[in-house]
Amino acid sequence: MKIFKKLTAMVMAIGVLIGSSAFADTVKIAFIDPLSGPFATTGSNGLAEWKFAVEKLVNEKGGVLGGKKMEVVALDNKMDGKESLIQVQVAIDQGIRFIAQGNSSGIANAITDMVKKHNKRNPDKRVIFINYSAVDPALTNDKCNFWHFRFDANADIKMDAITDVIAQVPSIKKMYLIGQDYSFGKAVAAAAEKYLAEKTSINIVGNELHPIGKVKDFTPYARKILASGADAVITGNWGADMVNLGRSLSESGFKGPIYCYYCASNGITGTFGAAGKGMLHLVGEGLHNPATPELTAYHKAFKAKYPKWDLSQPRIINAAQMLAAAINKAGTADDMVAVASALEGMEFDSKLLGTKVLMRAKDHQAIQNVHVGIHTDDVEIDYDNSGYGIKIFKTVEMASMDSATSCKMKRP
Amino acid sequence: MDLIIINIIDGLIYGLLLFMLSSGLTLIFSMMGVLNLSHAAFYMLGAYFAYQISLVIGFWVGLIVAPVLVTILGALVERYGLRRVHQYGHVPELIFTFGLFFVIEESVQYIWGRNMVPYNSPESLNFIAINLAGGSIPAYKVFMLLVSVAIFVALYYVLARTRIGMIIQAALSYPKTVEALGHNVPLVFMGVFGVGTGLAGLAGVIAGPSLTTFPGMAFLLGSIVFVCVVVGGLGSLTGAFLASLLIGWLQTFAASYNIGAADILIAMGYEYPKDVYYHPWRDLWTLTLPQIGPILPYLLLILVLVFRPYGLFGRRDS
Amino acid sequence: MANGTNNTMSMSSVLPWIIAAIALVILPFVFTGGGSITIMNQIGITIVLAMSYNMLLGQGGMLSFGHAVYMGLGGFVAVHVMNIVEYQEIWLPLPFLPLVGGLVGLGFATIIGSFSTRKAGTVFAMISLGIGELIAACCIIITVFFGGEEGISGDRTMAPPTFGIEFISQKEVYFLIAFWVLVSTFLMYLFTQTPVGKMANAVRDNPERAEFVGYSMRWVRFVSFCAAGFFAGVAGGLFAINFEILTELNLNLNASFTVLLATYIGGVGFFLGPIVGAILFTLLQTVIGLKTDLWALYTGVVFILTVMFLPAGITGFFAMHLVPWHLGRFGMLLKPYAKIFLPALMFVIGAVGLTELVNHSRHHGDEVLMSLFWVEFNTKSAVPYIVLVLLTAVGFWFSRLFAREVKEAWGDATFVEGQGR
Amino acid sequence: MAAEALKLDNVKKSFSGTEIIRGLNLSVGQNERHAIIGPNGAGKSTAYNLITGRYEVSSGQIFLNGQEITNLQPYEVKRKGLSRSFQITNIFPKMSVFENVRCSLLWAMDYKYSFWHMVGKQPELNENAEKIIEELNLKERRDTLAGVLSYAEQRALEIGITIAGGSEVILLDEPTAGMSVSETEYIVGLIRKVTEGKTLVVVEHDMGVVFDLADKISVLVYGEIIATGTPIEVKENQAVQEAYLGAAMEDH
Repeated sequence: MKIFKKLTAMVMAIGVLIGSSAFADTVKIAFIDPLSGPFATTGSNGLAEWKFAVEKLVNEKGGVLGGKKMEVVALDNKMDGKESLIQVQVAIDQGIRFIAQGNSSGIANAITDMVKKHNKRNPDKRVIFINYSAVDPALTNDKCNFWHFRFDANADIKMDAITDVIAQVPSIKKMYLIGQDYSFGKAVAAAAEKYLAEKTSINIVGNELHPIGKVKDFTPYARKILASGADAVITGNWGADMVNLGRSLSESGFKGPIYCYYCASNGITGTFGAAGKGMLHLVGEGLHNPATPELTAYHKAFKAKYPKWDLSQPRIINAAQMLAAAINKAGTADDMVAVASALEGMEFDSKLLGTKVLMRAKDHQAIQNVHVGIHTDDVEIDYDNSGYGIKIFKTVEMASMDSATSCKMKRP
Repeated sequence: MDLIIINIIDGLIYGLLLFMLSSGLTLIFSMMGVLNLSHAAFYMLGAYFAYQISLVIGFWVGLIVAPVLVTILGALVERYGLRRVHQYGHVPELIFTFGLFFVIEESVQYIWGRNMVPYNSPESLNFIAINLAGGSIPAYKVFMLLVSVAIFVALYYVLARTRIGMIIQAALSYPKTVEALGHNVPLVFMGVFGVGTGLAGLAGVIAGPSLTTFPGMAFLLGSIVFVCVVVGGLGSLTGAFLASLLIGWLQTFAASYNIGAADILIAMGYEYPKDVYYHPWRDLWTLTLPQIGPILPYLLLILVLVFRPYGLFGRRDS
Repeated sequence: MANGTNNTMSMSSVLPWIIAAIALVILPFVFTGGGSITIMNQIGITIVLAMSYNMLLGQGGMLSFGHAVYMGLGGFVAVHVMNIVEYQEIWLPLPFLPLVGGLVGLGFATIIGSFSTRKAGTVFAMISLGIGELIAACCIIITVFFGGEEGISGDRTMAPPTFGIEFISQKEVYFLIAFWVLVSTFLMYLFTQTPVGKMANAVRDNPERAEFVGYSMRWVRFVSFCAAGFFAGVAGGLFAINFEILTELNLNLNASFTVLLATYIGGVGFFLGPIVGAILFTLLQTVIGLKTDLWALYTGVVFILTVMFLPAGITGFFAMHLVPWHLGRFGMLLKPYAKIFLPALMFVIGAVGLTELVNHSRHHGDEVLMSLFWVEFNTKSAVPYIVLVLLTAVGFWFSRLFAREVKEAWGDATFVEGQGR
Repeated sequence: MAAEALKLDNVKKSFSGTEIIRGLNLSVGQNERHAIIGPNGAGKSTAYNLITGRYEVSSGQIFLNGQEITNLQPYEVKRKGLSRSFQITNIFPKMSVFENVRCSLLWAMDYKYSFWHMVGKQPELNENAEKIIEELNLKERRDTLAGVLSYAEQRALEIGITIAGGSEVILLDEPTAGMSVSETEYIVGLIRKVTEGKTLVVVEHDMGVVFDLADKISVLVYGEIIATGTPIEVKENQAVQEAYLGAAMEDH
């Protein structure tokens, strides 16, 4: 049974490795996102943004609870649900009480579910889940819980903003909806159908889902979209699916706008370059160009430290500051009920992003200004160091402030 | 009607691209009896090499140099890797090529990063070549078509008209005899593996700008290429050619027509459920052809293997 | 494995199992450190899966690219059953859930094996690939059962308590998993000792001859395939209990590839191989993964090197040394081994260090300081590059030099008069 | 008297249009020791492959103890009581000698596809296996991997695997090919010992072995039997001498 001896040595080694960092007296946030594998750039970019925000906006301003520093502990989930849950458990075992995650709604679903069960089973070791990017509406509707807080605008809110903008473009008469076949793609399609019908008389000439990450050649889809006579396209695609769709459309002669959720940064802006000019319309919170002077300075400092990365997920700026404020208000970083209660309903004035942020109490969804911007080279702050970036076209203030939610929040 | 013509052309371009990959794979399999699972990784390498060269020198140089580099790399892999594993048997060979896929994929990410890279078609081909009602075909796609056809013709010429082609053809049916006739089989193996992977590299060079150059491109195309060669019949070039075209069209047409299961079910006399999102058969009711398009080849693969284990045109046992 | 003809269960054949059981009980009290139980649970599940995979690849010679499918399907049904139990429609204590997973795995393996085991080799591998892709795609399409990419989740604590245990803490789950790991391992061991288990080896070695001694290779493969499916399903059930959620990621091609990697590195064909592989691989993933984002690259390189130089895996490497050990010539190897150890270590440290350093300055160029092997230095200076290049070169040079000696010593240590050709 | 142990009735086999076996008629009586001789390429191994189900016959019928076995699968033929060896050694190289023999016994001892018996705990099975290994004179090699045995030992094991199943009809394919004189003697002795009381068909080039072992000889030339008879009859047969024997006799 040599094996077990070996195992003993190995596991002991891990214990040491993991344990070593657990003693310093800081308030830790476990950052659980892909740091290796195909999605690592998104994760690494987010990590840089978190580290910088915590350093600049919390620690350099005196930390929390009268001088304690906040610290971001990076854990690699390899974009895998199982690995995410392992890492959450590892974080909890290390005594970390704040879990930050954003990439993939599927993983966010798994984590929120686990956090809910964990908090119920271990009332003395409760944790809070800071969702900074996963936008599946269900997370703040049917699947909402007291421990989950979303700082990004969800898919419905973003669609609300997109359709507000579209309603003011009279040339769009026919719309084509295309998305990846999974919960987020379906949520985008359902929201588009609903809001377009409510706000406009636009005719939806196509509404389809394609398998996620499996389509090699988008040309047939582009042909179909062209043949349908659509004036514009709405898509929730991301990654290579986004680039290939956009590219096939422009190659096939499509001239209209593409309204998209994830068509910037992470190489996408750089790959589109001139081809995307005027075509890509990105929806998002915290878009820059024009930026507030504070943000320009912040961005400059960020780029000095992380020249490779972009400020592509500005809500992290809000999340870090609001969490610090909640801890200060609760006066503790151990009693998660107090911290969550402080965060619930918090109103925050984000000077950097020039918006108010309201953490809605009924569903823990952040309400903030949402913009629609256009891909262009006429920008101050670019993405992918490509000279291209997103310039704000229209802003919807406090988007979906009064929207309904099916969330029935159970408070401890 | 116009859409059908345009779809036929699109499918042909895609199918020929697949053939460029599957022909190399078939050559390697016929000669060495091993299915090179890392084939698509060489395709990706071709795209990345060409991207790197296009940054420094230009697209056209990359078009020539990148496949040569891939060929050399492939030959080296055969010489120093595969040949060594050959002695352990068939399954370890398969596993070796499988592991190679991983290493190449990870190395590419190590060298070029994990994002997609802006490898674009040359300026001189950035115009619309053909305008058919409702859609246009860019010059680059026409160029892709021409290169594929040229490769196909060249391959056909080499196999049917030259001495080396004769040897390869003979080795297809009688590998032992060819060896007995005194041909340097290890050298032929190295050459065939190099050329086979080089063909994949060339496919990568011309597909990179059109299908996006990113670390997942090998995985995305990899298993489809296996489908082509297996459905066509392992070791059969004709089979690989026809299967590549078949799958090219299958995928193109499946993505082009939004035939839904609902249409069929209604035609069969069932009533569309009122609140479909809560219906127990909601997945069936909302199923459409483009949704399952990309998995149709795998269905085809299984059916073919179950009913004709040697593929449509295959003869020799694997 | 020893080919025991002893007709009674002797002490020597029971002893390892007793030791294993005791070790499993003690382990969680030895490693109380952060996350170690979580990782041990994961290792346990991987062990069952890898061992079931070895029934195919190692014992039956079937290369499958879709083995995770059976684990995944078993797990999905287990979660559904967990939910049914929660609403009290059936009474089923949690410890029996892996059995449910196993039966589901068995069921699907029976259906798919009925046509996929007709041929071995490439055809079998390709069918398994196709099935893997198809089922993974169905996962996304059939949301009623699979729940789309979010998967489906359950709550293990809602099952009727077993002896008053509600499986709330990780430790309780650990013992449940440990129990099943022991039982499955034992059963899989027994399987290798049955007529069909022995014939699986024969079919792997020489399928044609197996037919001429009266066995249909297809049926032998089919039975092994079903058994492997059953234990994969058990692993799925354990997964459902531990993580309480199943998603498409559990049964897609990547999940299947992972099993192949783990099993092969550990050593196919050896009963203990997959256990070693599962432990090493999980640790590589979780521990090395904490230290570097290049863990997958290292895994790939280790895998390729294993295939090329240690076709019998790491277990095989150790098993190889039994020959000189039995010949009493083990001592002959010690000196050359000791000699090559240092240069080899230098080479590995140098090569890994260089890889990390280049990676760091290319992709994390923003942070000037980096630490490597517990040494912190400035990446902008030339010193670390020079040191690492020297380490690599010197290590490589001397390793090559001493490799010859090792080879010779190995030849001497294993030489047997008049043996074979 | 029971039906012939083995009977081939006008069996034909063509490969892509070329007829290799052109109407083969053969009948082997119970407990007979029958040798098939013929020049290389006469179709001897092909005939074996047809009988044991490795190839499908193009036409004709094959009977084992009066039961038709035409085109059955190899394992079905084996289960009906016919067992064969191979010209090119065909053993289980990565298993020990003992396992090789024990695996060959399993079906005959009715274990079938059992996954509920422990082979280690079947006294009769293991005793039988040990007995055969002893007969094969491989006792010292019992736990050696079959792949590393010497050539003669592998040939002995080959015969061991063939007879282990307890089949009544044994087909041996050039059991002494490539052996030295002393090894040949050993193997012939072994064959004699282990096939005692069984029907034996043997393909062999070594005429010494043939005349030593066989009660009856058939001569196969170009896919046809040109003569069958006792060794003396065959030796004296004019056609045989012309076609084959003369040349072969000079060789040896």
